[in-house]
Amino acid sequence: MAIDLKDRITDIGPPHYEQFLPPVIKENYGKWKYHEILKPGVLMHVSETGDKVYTIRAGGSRLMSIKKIRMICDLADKYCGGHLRFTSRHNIEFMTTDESKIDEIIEALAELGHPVGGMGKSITSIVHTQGWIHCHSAATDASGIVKAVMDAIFEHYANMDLPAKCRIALACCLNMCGAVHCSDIAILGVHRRPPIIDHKNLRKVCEIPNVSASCPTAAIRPATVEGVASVEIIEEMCMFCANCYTVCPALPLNNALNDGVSLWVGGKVSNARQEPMFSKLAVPYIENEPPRWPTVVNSIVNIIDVWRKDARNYERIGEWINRIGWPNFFKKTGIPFQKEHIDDFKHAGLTYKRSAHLTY
Amino acid sequence: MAIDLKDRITDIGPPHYEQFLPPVIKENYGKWKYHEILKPGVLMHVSETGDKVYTIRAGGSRLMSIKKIRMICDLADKYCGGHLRFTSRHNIEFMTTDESKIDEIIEALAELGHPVGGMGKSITSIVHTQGWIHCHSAATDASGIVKAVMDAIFEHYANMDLPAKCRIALACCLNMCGAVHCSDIAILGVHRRPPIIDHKNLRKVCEIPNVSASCPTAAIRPATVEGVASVEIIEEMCMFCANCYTVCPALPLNNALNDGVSLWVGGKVSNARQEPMFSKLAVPYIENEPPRWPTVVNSIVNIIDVWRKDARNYERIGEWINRIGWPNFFKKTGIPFQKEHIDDFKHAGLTYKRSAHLTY
Amino acid sequence: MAEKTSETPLLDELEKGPWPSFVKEIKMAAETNPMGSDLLNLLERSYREKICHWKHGGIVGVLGYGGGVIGRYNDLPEEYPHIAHFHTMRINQPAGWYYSTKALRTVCDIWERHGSGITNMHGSTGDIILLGCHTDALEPTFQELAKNGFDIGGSGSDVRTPSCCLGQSRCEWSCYDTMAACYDFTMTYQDEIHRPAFPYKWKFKFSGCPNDCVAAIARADISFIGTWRDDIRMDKDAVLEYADRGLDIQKDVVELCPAKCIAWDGKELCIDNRACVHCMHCINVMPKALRPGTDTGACILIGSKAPIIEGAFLSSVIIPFFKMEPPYQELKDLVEEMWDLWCEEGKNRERIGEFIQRVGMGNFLEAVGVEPVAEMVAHPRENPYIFYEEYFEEEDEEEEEADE
Amino acid sequence: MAEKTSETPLLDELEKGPWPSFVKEIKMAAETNPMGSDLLNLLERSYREKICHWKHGGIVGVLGYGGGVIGRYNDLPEEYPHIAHFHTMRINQPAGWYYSTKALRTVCDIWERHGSGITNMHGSTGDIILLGCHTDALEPTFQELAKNGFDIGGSGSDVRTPSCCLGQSRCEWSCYDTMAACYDFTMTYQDEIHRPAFPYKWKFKFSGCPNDCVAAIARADISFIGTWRDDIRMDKDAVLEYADRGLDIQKDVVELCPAKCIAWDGKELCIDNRACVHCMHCINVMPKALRPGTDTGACILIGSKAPIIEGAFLSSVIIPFFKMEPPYQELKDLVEEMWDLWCEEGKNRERIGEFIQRVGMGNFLEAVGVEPVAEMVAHPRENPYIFYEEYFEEEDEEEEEADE
Ligand code: SRM
Ligand code: SRM
Ligand code: SRM
Ligand code: SRM
Ligand code: SF4
Ligand code: SF4
Ligand code: SF4
Ligand code: SF4
Ligand code: SF4
Ligand code: SF4
Ligand code: SF4
Ligand code: SF4
Repeated sequence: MAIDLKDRITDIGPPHYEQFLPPVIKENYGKWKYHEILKPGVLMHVSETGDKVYTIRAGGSRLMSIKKIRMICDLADKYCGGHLRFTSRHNIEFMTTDESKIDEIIEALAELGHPVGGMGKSITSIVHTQGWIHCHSAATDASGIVKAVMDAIFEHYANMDLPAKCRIALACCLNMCGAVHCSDIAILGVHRRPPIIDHKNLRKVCEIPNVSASCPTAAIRPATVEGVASVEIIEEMCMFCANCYTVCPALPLNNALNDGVSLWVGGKVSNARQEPMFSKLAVPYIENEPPRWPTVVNSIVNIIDVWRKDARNYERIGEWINRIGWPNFFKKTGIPFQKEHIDDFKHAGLTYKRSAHLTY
Repeated sequence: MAIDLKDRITDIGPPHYEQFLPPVIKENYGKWKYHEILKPGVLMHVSETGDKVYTIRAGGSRLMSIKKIRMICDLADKYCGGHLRFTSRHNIEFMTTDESKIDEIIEALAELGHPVGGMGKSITSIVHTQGWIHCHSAATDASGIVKAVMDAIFEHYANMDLPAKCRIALACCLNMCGAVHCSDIAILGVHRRPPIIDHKNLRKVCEIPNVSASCPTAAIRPATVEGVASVEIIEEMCMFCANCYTVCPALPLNNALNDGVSLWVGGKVSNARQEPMFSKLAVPYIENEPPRWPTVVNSIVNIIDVWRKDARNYERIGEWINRIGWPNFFKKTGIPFQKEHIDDFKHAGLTYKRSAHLTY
Repeated sequence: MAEKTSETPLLDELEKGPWPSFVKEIKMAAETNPMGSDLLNLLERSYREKICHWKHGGIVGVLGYGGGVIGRYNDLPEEYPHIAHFHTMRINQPAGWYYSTKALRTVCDIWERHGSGITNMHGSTGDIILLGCHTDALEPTFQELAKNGFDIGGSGSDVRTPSCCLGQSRCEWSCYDTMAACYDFTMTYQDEIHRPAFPYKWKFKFSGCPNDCVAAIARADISFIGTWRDDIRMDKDAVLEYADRGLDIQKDVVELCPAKCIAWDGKELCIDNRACVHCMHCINVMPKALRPGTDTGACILIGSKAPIIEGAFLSSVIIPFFKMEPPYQELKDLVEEMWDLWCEEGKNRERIGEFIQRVGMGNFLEAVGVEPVAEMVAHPRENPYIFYEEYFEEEDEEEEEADE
Repeated sequence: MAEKTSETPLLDELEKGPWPSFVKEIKMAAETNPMGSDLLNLLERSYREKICHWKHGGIVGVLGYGGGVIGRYNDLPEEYPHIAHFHTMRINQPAGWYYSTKALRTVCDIWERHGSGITNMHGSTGDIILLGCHTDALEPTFQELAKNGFDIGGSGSDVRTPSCCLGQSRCEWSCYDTMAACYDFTMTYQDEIHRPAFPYKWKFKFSGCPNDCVAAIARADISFIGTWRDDIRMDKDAVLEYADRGLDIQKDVVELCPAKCIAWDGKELCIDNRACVHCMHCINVMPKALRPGTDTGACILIGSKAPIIEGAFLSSVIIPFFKMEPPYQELKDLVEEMWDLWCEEGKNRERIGEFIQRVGMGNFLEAVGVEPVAEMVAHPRENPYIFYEEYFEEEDEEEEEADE
C-alpha cells in the first residue's frame, strides 16, 4: 500500500482537553469548593462561585460498540450540552447544571441498559483486561467473569451499603494489566501447567539463549530434543509466570484443563487512612467455569458478605483484615489455608509471622 | 598430657536449678500473684500464699574477677541465705524476705561499687560482647564503650525517668553476638576497609574455593598473585561483613585507621504493644575514640534526650519513631540523613517509602 | 432440530442480569460488521473449549511509529476469516477522559469505516482501544484519526499514554492541575511515545491528591500525587453541621486518622498539622468542613509496576514535595536524567523500579543528582551491610576514594 | 621521669564514673595472677593502637567434645607471654542463673587454680564464661568442674547452651515452667551440645510470656514463648485501685492496646479476649489487676539469628500454641525431624532460618510433617508465583503429580 508521506500527520498527541469541557466545568475549573453524594450515582459539586454541577455516573461495560457510543452521545446531546466523560474505571459520567434533569437522565440510561451507581461506599466497575476477547496470554476470560460478578453483587453497586469502598479488578494472566495487585478483591487468571514446548518450531521462532535467560527460576535450559536444538524445562521449577511465552511463542502455557482463576484480597491504592497495600492470596485456584464462573462468583459474594457484616465503618477489606488478623479472615470466610498461601518468592521470609501477636 | 579416661565425667549438663533456689522462691514456685516496683532497683513479688520476696537488682560489669564474685557471695551469705542470681542482662539480683534489709543490702552493694537500678522505665545494663578483650574479629572494644556510655546515662539507670524501657546493646562486629539487632539503641563495631590479603600465607591456611564461596557479594575470586595461588577482592563489592575472615585468617579486616562504630535505633524484642522490631541505622560511622568514645557517648545521650522529651508514656524508641516518622527522627535529633541509611541489601525495595504518607 | 436457535448459547447467558452486557455490544457490532460475528463465534468456541484462540502477536504498526498497535491473529483463520487479523490500536485519550459528542462520533465514524466497530472505552492504561483492525487498515485509520486530532499511544519499550484524574476540572481537592500537567508531559514526550528506545515501558500518571484516583502509585513508573504542606483548611461551622447530622467524629474520623493527630471534644476539631501525614481521610469524610491547604504541589514517586518479574512494586518517594508549575522544567530534567541512566545501564525488559532496586537507591540518586532525604524511606536500613565508600590508607592518612 | 606512674593511663580513665568498672576487675585479677596484668597491658596497647591483638582462633578443646572452648592466642606472645594462650571455656549456667554461694565459690576456686581468675557472668548466650585459659589447663579445669557438677557448653555447629527467663520461679506471668523445660531440653540433647554434627549452630531459648525476657524471638533457632488461650484474669477492684492511684487507663492502656480490644468507661474495664493478641501490655501496666489466663502454654517460633549472612531474622511461628508439659515428646520429635532434614539438606553454615527461607516454608512444613496454618504468616503471599504442584494431562483427565 502506498503511503502519501507529504500530508502525513504524526506526533500531534491527543486533542487538548479544554475543548471538551462542559461550560460549567470550564468556568469553575480550579474553583470547586465541596461536594455531596446526593444519592447512589449522583454527585453534586459546588463551586466557590456558587455554581453547581450534578454528575450522574453510569456503569460502563468498557467493551462498547460504536452503535452504543452513538446512543450515549445522543443522550449527552439531549441532556448535557454534548459533553460527557469516562472515569478511570470505565464508567460514563453525565454532567448537568440542571438538578431537575437528574432523574430523566437516569431513566434514559436505564433504557440503554446502563445502571447508575458506583459512588461512595459501594462497588464500582471492575477494572479488567482483554481475556479471550483479544489476548494470546489469557488464562481466563475477562469480560465474562466481570459481567457474572457484577450481576451478582449489583446491589452493592446500586446502593451505598458497604462499610467502605470496595475496588475489584481482574487480570487474565500474571502480567496483571491494571492495578490488580492493589485491589480490595483481585481476580487473576493463572496457568498451572509448564509450557508445552513446540520443539519443532522453537528454534525457528525464538533465540534459544534469550529463552533460557527469560526464566526467572532458571527452569529452562538449552537441549537437543529429537535431533533438533530446542530447550528443556525442569517442571518442578516452573512457577507459571509465562515470561518465557512472552519472549517465545513456541512455549505456550495456555491449557484448557489447567488454566483457571485465583482470588486475592485486601489491597488498596489510596493513601486514605492506611498506606497503599498489595492484595494477598485468598483462593489459590478455581477452575474456569464459563459462561458464568459460579465458584468465582460465590467466593467473591461470600468474602464481601463476611466483610460487610464484620467490618467497622470506613474499613476497607485490607484494613479490616489488618485489624482482625489473617487467621480470622480464613476462619470467618471458611476459606481453607494451604501451603500455596505461604510465600516462597524472594522476600518470603518477611511474610512469616515474626511475633507472638496471635489470637486464639 | 595423659588423661585418665576411667573416672572421666562427661555429658552431665548443668547442675539442676532447684538446689540453688532460695527457700521462698522454691516454696512459691508457680504461685506468684503480682509484683510492684517499690523504688528503683527494688522489686516486690507477692505470692498467692501471702509470701513476699524483695529483689534488689545491682548493676553487673559482666567481666568479673573471682575476687569480686567472692565478695558478692559474702554479701549473699550475709543477707540472702547464700543465694543470688544473675539476670539475662548481666545484672545481679539479691533476694530477701526481710523488707527491713533492703537498704542495708543497697549500701553494701554501693560499697562494692555496684549501683542498684535498671528496673521499670529505665535503662538497664548494656548487653555486650568481647571486643578487644578477647575476640579476633572486633572492630571496636566492648567493655570500654559500655562503661563510658553507662557512666553518661547513669541517671536513667538509677531513676525510672524515661517514657519506657530502653535497652541498649553492643556488638563489636557484624556477627552481632547478642540481640543487638533488636535493641532500642545498638552500638555496632564496623570495619570499613576490605580485607588486606596475606597472599603469602593464604594458600597454607585456607582453602581457596571455600574462601571465594564465603563472600555473599562474590567479591572474592581465585587469582595468582606474585606467583602464588591466592585470591583477589573486588573492593567496591565488599560490604565489610567479615564472613571471609571468619573462614580464613589470611583475610583480616581489622584496621586501626578505619574501624569504628555505627549506631542503630528503634528495635525491640518484647511483644508488648507493637510487634518485635529490628533496629535501624541512625549513625553510619563514628571513629574509635578510646578510652571514652566521646562521640558515641554524646550521640547516644542526644538520642535519649530527644526521645525522652518527645515520646508519649510507654513509647519505646521504635514506637515513638513509628508515630512521628523517620524524617522527624532525623530532624529532631539533628542526625544527618545520608546515602548509607538507604538499604541496598536483598530486600531493600521494601524499605523505600511506598506511599504519600509524609509530614511537612 | 440439529440447528439450534442460537449459535452462541454460552455467551447468551451473559446477556442476562442487570450489569451492561459486553455480549450485547458485540452483537450490536455484528449487526453491521462480519468481524463482530466472527468474534462472537470465536469467543463462544473459547467458552466451550476454555482456551483462547489468539496467536502470539506479530510486529505490525504504522509508518514511523514503533508502538501503539498490538498485532493479533487468530489460530483458525479459515474458520474465522474476518478476524484473521484482529489488531488493536491504542489511541491517546484526551486528559481526564472528557469528550464532546462531536469528537466521539468522529472516532466512531472512522472506526466504522476501517475497523470492527468494537472499542474499549478505555484500556487499562487509559487509551481509547480500537479493537480489531486488519493490517491494511492500520495506516488509513491512523491518518484519518490524525486529521481529526487524534494520535496513537504507546506499546513496547516506550512512553505509554500518560493519564490523570480529572483534577481541578471537577474536584475540589486537586492540589495541582493534573490535566494540564498530563497534557504537557504527553506533548513534550511525543517522540518517546512513538519511537521506543528504552529498556522497557515507561508510564506517567497524575493524581491530584493522595486519594490517587488513577492508581498512580500502583502502576506508573513515575507517579505524581498531589498534596499540600500547610494546614488543612477548616470551616468550624461545617464541622458542627456534620456532627449534628449524626457523624460520629470520634469514631469515624479521629480514631481512623493514621497520624493520630486529630482531637475532638464534641465542639471543636483540632488538627496537629505538623503531624498530619496527608492521608485525606478526615477531608474525605467531611468535604464541606475540611479542605487541603493552599500551599499545594505534588509528591513524586518512582517505580511501580506489575509483578513480572521481580514481583510487583509500588512507587516510592523521590521528591517529597514539588510545586507543580509549568513548564515543569526541573521535573523534565530529572526524568531525562533518569532515562539517560536507565538507557545506559538498564537491562532489557528491566523497569526503572527494578533497575533502582538492582543498583541501589543510594547509587541511583547519586547518579541522577538527587540528594537523599529521609522521606524516601519507610525506615533506614536494618542490615549492617553498608558499602562505605572511602577508607584511609596507612601510608598517607588521607581519605581515599575506593575506585569504582 | 621517663617512668610513668601508671602503665595503663588510658584504661585508668575507665575506672572513673558510677558504673562498675571492668578495668578494676581486671586489676583485681592481676593482683594474684600475671595473666591479668598481661591482659591489662595488652588491652592498653589496643586502646593506644585502636586495634585488637588476638589471632584467629585455633581448634582446641577437651577430649571427646567438639565445642565449648574458643581458642585464642595473642599476636605478640613474646611481649605478653602469660596470655600467649588465652582460651575461653563456656560453662553451662544453671537454668535461670540462680546460684548458691557455695557453688559459685567452687567455680571460683577451680578457676583460680587453673585459669586467669577472670570471668564473664555471663556470656550473651547465657554461659558462665571462663576467660583466659592455657591449652594445657583446659582438661584439668573441665574435670574439676565436672566433678563439681558443671559441664561445658557449645560452640561451633552444635546445640548451644539453652537459656530461659526465670519463669515461674519468681514471675507471676510465666505461662509454663521455663526453667524445667530448659533443663529438660538441655539434658536430652547432651550429645548434640557436645558433639557438633549440624550444618551450623542451634539455639534454644525459653521465655515464660510474650514479654520475652531472654529475647528468644531475636536470637534462638527455636523460641518458646509462653502465652495463654483463655481470658485474661481480672480483679475489678484492683483496676479501680490503679485508676484511683492516678493511672490514665484510657491513654496508657486502652489506646496502646494493639488489638484495640479494650474499653474503659471510667468504671469498668472490658476486654474482648477473642480479639486480644496477647501482647502483655495491659497486664504489664496493671500487674495487680490483670493476669494471663489459666489455659496456658507456649507459642513456638523458629529461625531467628544474627545477620550473617542473609540478614538478621526474627523467629516465626511454627506452632501457634502448645501445652508445655513434660516430657515434651511431641516437641522433641519435631525438633529431631527438623534436624534430620536440615542435616540432610542444609548447606554448611546455613542456619535453620536461612534453610527454611531457601527451601520455602511450605515445603519445609511438608517435609517435617506440620500442617500449614494461617498463624504462621503475617499475611499470605502477595506475588502470584505459586508453584502449583499438580496438573491434568490431556490424555487421561486424571490429576497427575508433577514429579519432584
Ligand atoms: C471519577 C474518578 C476519577 C477520574 O478521574 O475518573 C474519581 C472521582 C472521585 N473520587 Fe476517587 N475517583 C475515581 C477513581 C478512584 C480510584 C482508582 C481506582 O479505583 O482504580 C481510587 C483508588 C482506589 C483504591 O484505593 O484502591 C479512588 C479513591 C478515592 C477515595 C479514597 C477511598 C478510600 O477510602 O480509600 C476517595 C475519598 C472518598 O470517596 O471518600 C475518592 C473520592 C473521589 C471524589 C469524591 C472526589 C471529588 O471530590 O470529586 C470523586 C467521586 C467519588 C465517588 O465516586 O465516590 N476517591 N478513586 C474515578 C471514578 C472511578 C469509577 O468510575 O468508579
Ligand atoms: C490492552 C491492555 C489491557 C486492557 O485490556 O486494558 C494491555 C494488554 C496487554 N499488555 Fe499490559 N495492557 C494494558 C495495561 C497494562 C497495565 C495497566 C496500566 O498501564 O496502568 C499494566 C500494569 C502496570 C505496569 O505497567 O506494570 C500492564 C502490564 C503488562 C505487563 C507486565 C509489565 C511488567 O513490568 O510487569 C506485560 C508484559 C510485557 O510487557 O511483556 C503486558 C503486556 C501486555 C500485552 C501486550 C501482552 C503481551 O505480552 O504482549 C497485552 C496485549 C493484549 C491484547 O491482545 O490487546 N502488560 N499492562 C492495557 C493497555 C490499554 C491501554 O493502552 O489503555
Ligand atoms: C530479670 C529478667 C529476667 C531474667 O530471667 O533474667 C526480667 C524480669 C522482669 N521483666 Fe523483663 N526481665 C529481663 C529481661 C527482659 C528482656 C530481655 C532483654 O532486655 O534483653 C526483655 C525484652 C526487651 C525488649 O523488648 O527489647 C524484657 C521485657 C520485659 C517487659 C516488656 C517491656 C516493654 O514494654 O516492651 C516487661 C513488662 C514491663 O516491664 O512492664 C518485663 C517485665 C519483667 C518483670 C516485671 C516480670 C515480673 O513480673 O517479674 C521482671 C522485672 C521487671 C523489671 O526489671 O523492670 N520485661 N525483659 C531480665 C532482667 C534483665 C536486666 O537485668 O535488666
Ligand atoms: C562469647 C560470645 C560473646 C560474648 O561476649 O558474650 C560470642 C563470641 C563469639 N561468637 Fe557469637 N558469641 C556469643 C553469643 C552469640 C549470640 C547471642 C546468643 O547466643 O544469644 C549471637 C547471635 C544469635 C545467633 O546465634 O545468631 C552470636 C552470633 C555469632 C555469629 C553469627 C551467627 C549467624 O548465624 O549470623 C558468629 C559467626 C560464626 O558463627 O561464625 C559468632 C561467632 C563468635 C566467635 C566464635 C567468633 C568467630 O567468628 O569465631 C566469638 C568468639 C569470641 C571470643 O573470642 O570469645 N557469633 N553469638 C557469646 C557466647 C557466650 C556464651 O556462650 O554465653
Ligand atoms: S493480563 Fe495478560 S492475558 Fe490479560 S490482557 Fe494483559 S497480558 Fe493479556
Ligand atoms: S513459565 Fe516462567 S517459570 Fe515457567 S518455564 Fe516459563 S519463564 Fe520459567
Ligand atoms: S560480635 Fe564479633 S567481635 Fe564481638 S565477640 Fe562476637 S564475633 Fe567477636
Ligand atoms: S568482608 Fe564480606 S563482602 Fe568483603 S570480601 Fe569478605 S566476605 Fe566478601
Ligand atoms: S485523586 Fe484526588 S484530586 Fe484527583 S479526582 Fe481523586 S480525589 Fe479528586
Ligand atoms: S489528612 Fe489524614 S493524617 Fe491528616 S489529619 Fe486528616 S486523617 Fe489525619
Ligand atoms: S518472659 Fe514473661 S514470664 Fe519470663 S520473666 Fe519475663 S515477664 Fe516473666
Ligand atoms: S494483652 Fe495486649 S492485645 Fe491483649 S488486651 Fe492486653 S493490651 Fe490488648
